[in-house]
Amino acid sequence: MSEYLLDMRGIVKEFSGVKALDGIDLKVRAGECVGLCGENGAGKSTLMKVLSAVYPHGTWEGQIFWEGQELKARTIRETEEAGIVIIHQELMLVPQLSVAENIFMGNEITLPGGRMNYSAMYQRAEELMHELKMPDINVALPVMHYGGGHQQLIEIAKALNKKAKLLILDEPTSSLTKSETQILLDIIKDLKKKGVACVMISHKLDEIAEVCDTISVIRDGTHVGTRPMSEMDTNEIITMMVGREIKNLFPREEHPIGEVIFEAKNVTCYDVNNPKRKRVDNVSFQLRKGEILGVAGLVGAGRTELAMAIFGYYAGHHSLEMTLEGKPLHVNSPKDAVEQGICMVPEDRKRHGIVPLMGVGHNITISTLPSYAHMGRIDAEAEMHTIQQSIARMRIKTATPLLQIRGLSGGNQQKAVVSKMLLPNPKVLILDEPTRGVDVGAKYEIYKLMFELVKQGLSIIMISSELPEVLGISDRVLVMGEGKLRGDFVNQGLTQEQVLTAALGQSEQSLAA
Amino acid sequence: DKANPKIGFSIDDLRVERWARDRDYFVEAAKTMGATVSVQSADANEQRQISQIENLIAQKVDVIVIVPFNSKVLTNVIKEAKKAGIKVVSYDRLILNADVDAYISFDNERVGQLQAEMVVKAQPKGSYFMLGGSPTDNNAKLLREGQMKVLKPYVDKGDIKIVGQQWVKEWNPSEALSIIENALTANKNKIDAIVASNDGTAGGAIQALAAQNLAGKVAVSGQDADLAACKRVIAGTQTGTVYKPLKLIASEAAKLSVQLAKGEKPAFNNALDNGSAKKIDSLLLTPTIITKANIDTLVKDNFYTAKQLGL
Amino acid sequence: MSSVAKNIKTLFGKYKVLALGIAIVVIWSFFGYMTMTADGSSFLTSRNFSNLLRQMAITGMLASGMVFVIIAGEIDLSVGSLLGLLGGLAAVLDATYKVPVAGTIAIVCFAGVLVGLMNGYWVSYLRVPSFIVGLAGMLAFRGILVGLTQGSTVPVESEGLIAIGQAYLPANIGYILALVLFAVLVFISLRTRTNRAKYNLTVAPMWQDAIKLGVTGALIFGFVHTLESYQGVPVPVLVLLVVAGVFSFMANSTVFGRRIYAIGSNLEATRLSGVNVQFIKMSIFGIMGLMCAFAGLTTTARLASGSPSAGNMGELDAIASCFIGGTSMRGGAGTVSGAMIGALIMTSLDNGMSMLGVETFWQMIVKGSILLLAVWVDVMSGSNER
Amino acid sequence: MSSVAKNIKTLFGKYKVLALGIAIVVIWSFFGYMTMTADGSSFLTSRNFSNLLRQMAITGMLASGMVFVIIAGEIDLSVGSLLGLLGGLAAVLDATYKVPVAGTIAIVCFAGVLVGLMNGYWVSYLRVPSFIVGLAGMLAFRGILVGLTQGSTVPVESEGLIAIGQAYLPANIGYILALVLFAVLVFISLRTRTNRAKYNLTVAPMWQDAIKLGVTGALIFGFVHTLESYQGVPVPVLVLLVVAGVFSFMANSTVFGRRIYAIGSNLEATRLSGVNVQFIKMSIFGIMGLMCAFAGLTTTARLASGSPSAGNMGELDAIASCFIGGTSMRGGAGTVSGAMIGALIMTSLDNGMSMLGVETFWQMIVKGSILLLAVWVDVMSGSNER
Ligand SMILES: Nc1ncnc2c1ncn2[C@@H]1O[C@H](COP(=O)(O)OP(=O)(O)OP(=O)(O)O)[C@@H](O)[C@H]1O
Ligand SMILES: Nc1ncnc2c1ncn2[C@@H]1O[C@H](COP(=O)(O)OP(=O)(O)OP(=O)(O)O)[C@@H](O)[C@H]1O
Ligand SMILES: O[C@@H]1[C@@H](O)[C@H](O)OC[C@H]1O
Ligand SMILES: [Mg+2]
Ligand SMILES: [Mg+2]
Repeated sequence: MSEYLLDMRGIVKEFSGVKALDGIDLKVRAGECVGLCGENGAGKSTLMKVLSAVYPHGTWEGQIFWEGQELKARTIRETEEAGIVIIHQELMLVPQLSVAENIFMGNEITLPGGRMNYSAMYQRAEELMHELKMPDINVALPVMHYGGGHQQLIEIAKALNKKAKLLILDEPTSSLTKSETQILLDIIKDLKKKGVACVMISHKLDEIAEVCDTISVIRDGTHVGTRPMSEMDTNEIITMMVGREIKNLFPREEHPIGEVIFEAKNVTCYDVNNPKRKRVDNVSFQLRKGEILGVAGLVGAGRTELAMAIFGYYAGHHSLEMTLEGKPLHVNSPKDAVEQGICMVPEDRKRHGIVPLMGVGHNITISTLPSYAHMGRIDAEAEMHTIQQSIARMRIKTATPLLQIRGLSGGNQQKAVVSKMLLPNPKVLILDEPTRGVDVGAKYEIYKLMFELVKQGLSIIMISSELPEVLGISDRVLVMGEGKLRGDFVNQGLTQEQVLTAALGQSEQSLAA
Repeated sequence: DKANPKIGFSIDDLRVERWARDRDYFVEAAKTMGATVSVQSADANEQRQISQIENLIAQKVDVIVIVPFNSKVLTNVIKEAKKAGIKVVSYDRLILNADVDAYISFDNERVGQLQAEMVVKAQPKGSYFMLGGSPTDNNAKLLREGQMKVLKPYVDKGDIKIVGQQWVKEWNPSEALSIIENALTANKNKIDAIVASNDGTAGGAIQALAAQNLAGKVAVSGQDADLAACKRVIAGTQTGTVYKPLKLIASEAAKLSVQLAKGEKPAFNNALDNGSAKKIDSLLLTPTIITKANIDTLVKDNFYTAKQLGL
Repeated sequence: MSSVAKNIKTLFGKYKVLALGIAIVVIWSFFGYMTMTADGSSFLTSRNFSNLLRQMAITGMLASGMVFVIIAGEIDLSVGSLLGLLGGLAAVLDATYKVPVAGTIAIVCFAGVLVGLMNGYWVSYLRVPSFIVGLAGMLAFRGILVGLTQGSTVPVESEGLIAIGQAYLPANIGYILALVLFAVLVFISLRTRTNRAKYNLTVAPMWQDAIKLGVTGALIFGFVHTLESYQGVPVPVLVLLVVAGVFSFMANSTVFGRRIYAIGSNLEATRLSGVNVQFIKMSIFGIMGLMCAFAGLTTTARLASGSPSAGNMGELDAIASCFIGGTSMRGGAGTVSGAMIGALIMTSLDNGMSMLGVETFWQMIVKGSILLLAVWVDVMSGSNER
Repeated sequence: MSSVAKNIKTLFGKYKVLALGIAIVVIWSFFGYMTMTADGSSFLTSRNFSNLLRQMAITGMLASGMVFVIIAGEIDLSVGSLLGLLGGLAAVLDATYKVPVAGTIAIVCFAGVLVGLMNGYWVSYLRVPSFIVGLAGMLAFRGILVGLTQGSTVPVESEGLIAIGQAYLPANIGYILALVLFAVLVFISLRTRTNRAKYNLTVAPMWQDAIKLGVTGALIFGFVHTLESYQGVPVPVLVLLVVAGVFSFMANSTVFGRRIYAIGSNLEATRLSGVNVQFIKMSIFGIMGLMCAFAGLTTTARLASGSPSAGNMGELDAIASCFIGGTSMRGGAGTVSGAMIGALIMTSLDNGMSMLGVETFWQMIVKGSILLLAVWVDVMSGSNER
């Protein structure tokens, strides 16, 4: 019986001739939390999919030893029974089914005759909700009624409900706010106490540093190194990941800020499912030329709705007034918005960002297609020229521009979506969680790009749940809470505490009272 | 009340020209005799026909006249009708295994014979192609039986060689067209006669012949005296069609129904066995072969105006 | 707030069936008025009610299987032909091979499940789109049927088989069944209450459940009474009711049922939750096959013979019923009861228009338009949204 | 490595059409062998080749519209009935109202586009699932047709109209057209080379393009030669070829075409990229309507009369062709050329089997099985994966 709970040796995984994993090793002791780090496309998710038999035994080379025996799982069931539980990078919930049904999906509590024992499942689900400090989630409601953040926590509850010996978390905090993240990290810690091992994948190195005992870094599908956390700091991790040193995570550059170029007045959005509930409540703000305007807030604050409304995409009932360069601006569809110089990189990449069956290149040019066309006929070469420029500029990691974008890693997909939205040369660019699931190196590039753009006179609205990022990049910070605008700060000596207090706003005072 | 009875008329498929005409004549005749008619079209679907007959029963009509899409499937529903004291008339196609009160028709087997006869008359020797009706339509088989009755002796004698036979789904003309195109190709155009089971399919066949400049050289039969078909007969591209004086059968049927309703005894000229307990009183009308020679019969019968036929 | 939202949702759920109910009422009163004569309306008679139900039985059976196929995000275009084939098989077994009724039924049902599973295997294991598998089956099964019957109609001898489609339950049995059903409902609602209490979940006030039960009881009684006042409960209608009942239960309260919804709503997620999605999908088609067997037997019984054209286009009616009944085109949402009402609406239109002797082509146009409008309204009401 | 992957991919792309080509060869040689007689095989004659193409023309026209509908993630079940309706309209205009041919064609095409756009409006603006809209149209259009023709077959008078379906191009015109086409291809490939050079993208070696052109040229010539050595290029075939050519171009190298693929693959993302997805979807159905008009005119011309049952089930053949041709059921992927070959396969089966005088029911069974196998192979080859 080896000292390791898990011992993966020389894992090799190919996708249509492209080696995503090239002989990777990974070892995990019981009760140990291993941080798995690497750039976008390094192969982290793929490695975990190999481990959890999403890619069944036989579709990859190498060996997996689990509690000393070789594991040759062909179905996810087998790995779960062995005690390997994974939380995937992309949300994996069934929108139509209730929270409880989702939590128990695959191992329902039953009565004789395969009947669902709802009472029992509701009760257990509510317990879990309390553990995760989300008491007012209604476990009988369909999941689709809850926001990205909440859904992520439900996903976690689902995993916790299984008897895990090894819990794999693939970027679990990407849609969580500070406080929610903290809840999760605490849970991981006492899981460790209970002897449960974890593999944590995250691009937020401070979180890694907080919970992980060992760091394992991979690059381009190869194993770079494994070292105890105690011996290293985040900067060293970054160097190992990127292969070069990045001194300042937020490459702030001075840039001139001009007159007000864009203004939104009295933005109000009503919930799609429940027309009485305001998800954005009478928000007004201004944006100056060459300004980076950060929008902070808790999940469910309504920032995405705000952005969607401005971009002419909000599904539910809503009302707003806008002016661009002094002239009143009317937007009824994303088309209007793009044509009039407003572009947006949406929050939900999979649902709203990529066109999966199309090549990376064609994804990039989809918004600006007519500009390469004469009388509707596309000048393929002119288009390809632009594509190659964009790919080079954003350092998008892809075999060829023709490769279907669904084959790219999350981060690289994000870069492609950003390049798409830059090609129309917008005056205002809205970025909703632009660095969600993006590695430090790529983040750094995106930040540099943002400054480059504002220097050219573009104005940027950046919605982000990562306060350090907001504070590190923005010239001005809007803070939203429960759909209301709770603060509008110039970003000088602004602290996370100030922002959080503002975000919690009344609710906190009422707590005080 | 007995003076002006309610008649239900359940028709196989009003999307077929032939039946549309039957309806018009029947309704007209019935009106003059003071009866009211409720017409139903089953669109070539036995399920629907049964439902519609049930509905007629529910409407408490006095007589139900039925053109069965499928003559073997109405046993149960007719039982119901009789239970409800309703008289049942089988129209054009004999309903089998059911206690119907009367049958009036040009029977399909006879029609088949006539079709074969007109072709043989035009082409006593040579290669024949059998272009059948819908493979799921019972009448298509009856027609084929009639045709074979006539052809068999010639085939045995060796005068006639049957070089191929196909069934046309849903009596669909375009399908008939392709089938004949292929038959001609397969037989290097050596086809002397096509025994087509109705005018629609004959039309398709003749287009295929036209493409080979064979239209008029090859004998083609038909049935129903569709307008398009009559024009072809006049043009000489179709040998002939079997004309069933629809006005006659329709008005006779109307008369017969009203008499049944009033409890009178209609005049029959035959009694046929339909597999049920008793023999069925029948009124069999003889269909006539229409060729270029006697096409004017149609005008005399007011089936078409001379203008319609372009005479 | 949590319970409020819950109520809203349940209300919406009801609202939809309500809307369908209203549609029925409108349609019926329209035809009732149009067919009004001296001695009352011939549409609104217990007899025609019985006709209606018997006429919808076959579509209803297909629809109650189809609804799961569609919820799972698939479609099955072969059911019409399969119905025909199995019906034909029944006739041949009975007429040609003189197999006893029980045997015939058993064999046909077995064959149905088998063929269904085969379809399902192609769809879920060999990953051929169900649309194709259906199309192929539509052709092949019809072909086999024509070959089997040599294109001619095979009359059925044994009364027992015919009874499946024609017979009525002996008088007043209906009332007894109604009572039993009602008793069961009462028992269930009581147990639910105690259960929720046991897990200290909120329990609805007694009077609420009481009213609910009252209304349901009234409906059941009215239903049975109407049938009894004609000739009693027709056998095929009873079969349909049982099927619908069982399937509704399956959909709402069994693991299998819930997983069907899960698959239709997010296959990938369900698979990654360790559910054997392929097996479930295959089973759904198996069930569809069984329903084809039921429908086929009923058809053959009603026709007292197996016909090569039986069930032609049957798939379209079944599918239309599901959609009119608010099943989501994209899968993941839908109810058996909805599909049943959908079938009832379709049949009512056929029945009513044929009573009025409306011209065929008008009937087609009207049915087409109604179908379109029904689904449109459903989409508007957002219930069908995704 | 990048170029390797590129080659692999392009190879796979080709491989698919290749596979279909192989299928054709197999089928043809089979029938060729079976119909072998003393004086050669009657299947493999220039005459039957001409028959084949004329018989596939109508399905081909429908398929070349349908392929876009399916790529966009929708389906249109109404095309069969719409074909019938428009064909009937043509006949009525010609026979009853004595409208000159040009006028008839114009009106019918206009009507087709209009009805198509209407379908599209229901689908993309009123968000009714296309399956429903199609089902409704299938019923309604057929109904209108029956009403229009009173269920009778309307014979067509004017030769001009009939020519659309039956005439051939005068001898040797075919060769000229072939030459023109070839010239165009040469020009294009040259321009592409210069263009790529201009943007300093890698330019393939001259000899490669040369070979490509050589092969294509040979194929074109062989094709035309076969037709010329019978009676020349049939008009409907010419129409089909032009349509297919234009549509392929549209699919691969126009903004509109590219966006159809985008919509089919991820509608929301496309909309958020600032594309007016609803309008595009509607237009696709408009195009489908136009194709129905073409097909309707051809049908009426071929039969020299408008029949109320024309186009029955036509939608199924069209859809089947698309899927055999490797169009993805879930949208986002597919080619016009594929659909054409699909149609050719279907027609070859009909044609060959009816030549062999195979029993109708066998024909159904075989067609069903082939359809299933074809798509299955396609799925296996992974090209259809999602
Ligand atoms: N289904 C697939 N088909 C083809 N290539 C794939 C597929 N999935 C992943 N890849 C490739 O494998 C490599 C690793 O992808 P993976 O998702 O594991 O990266 P990652 O480390 O999780 O990146 P991120 O941090 O962005 O999630 C990437 O280059 C990607 O292009
Ligand atoms: N009631 C809801 N119904 C559907 N989707 C919701 C609901 N609430 C939130 N969402 C979605 O969840 C995500 C987060 O919620 P929301 O946009 O309200 O907060 P946010 O401030 O944008 O938080 P985030 O940081 O997750 O973007 C968004 O994609 C939003 O559309
Ligand atoms: O008159 C014909 C009828 O007898 C046959 O049964 O169906 C087709 C019709 O043309
Ligand atoms: Mg990943
Ligand atoms: Mg958001």
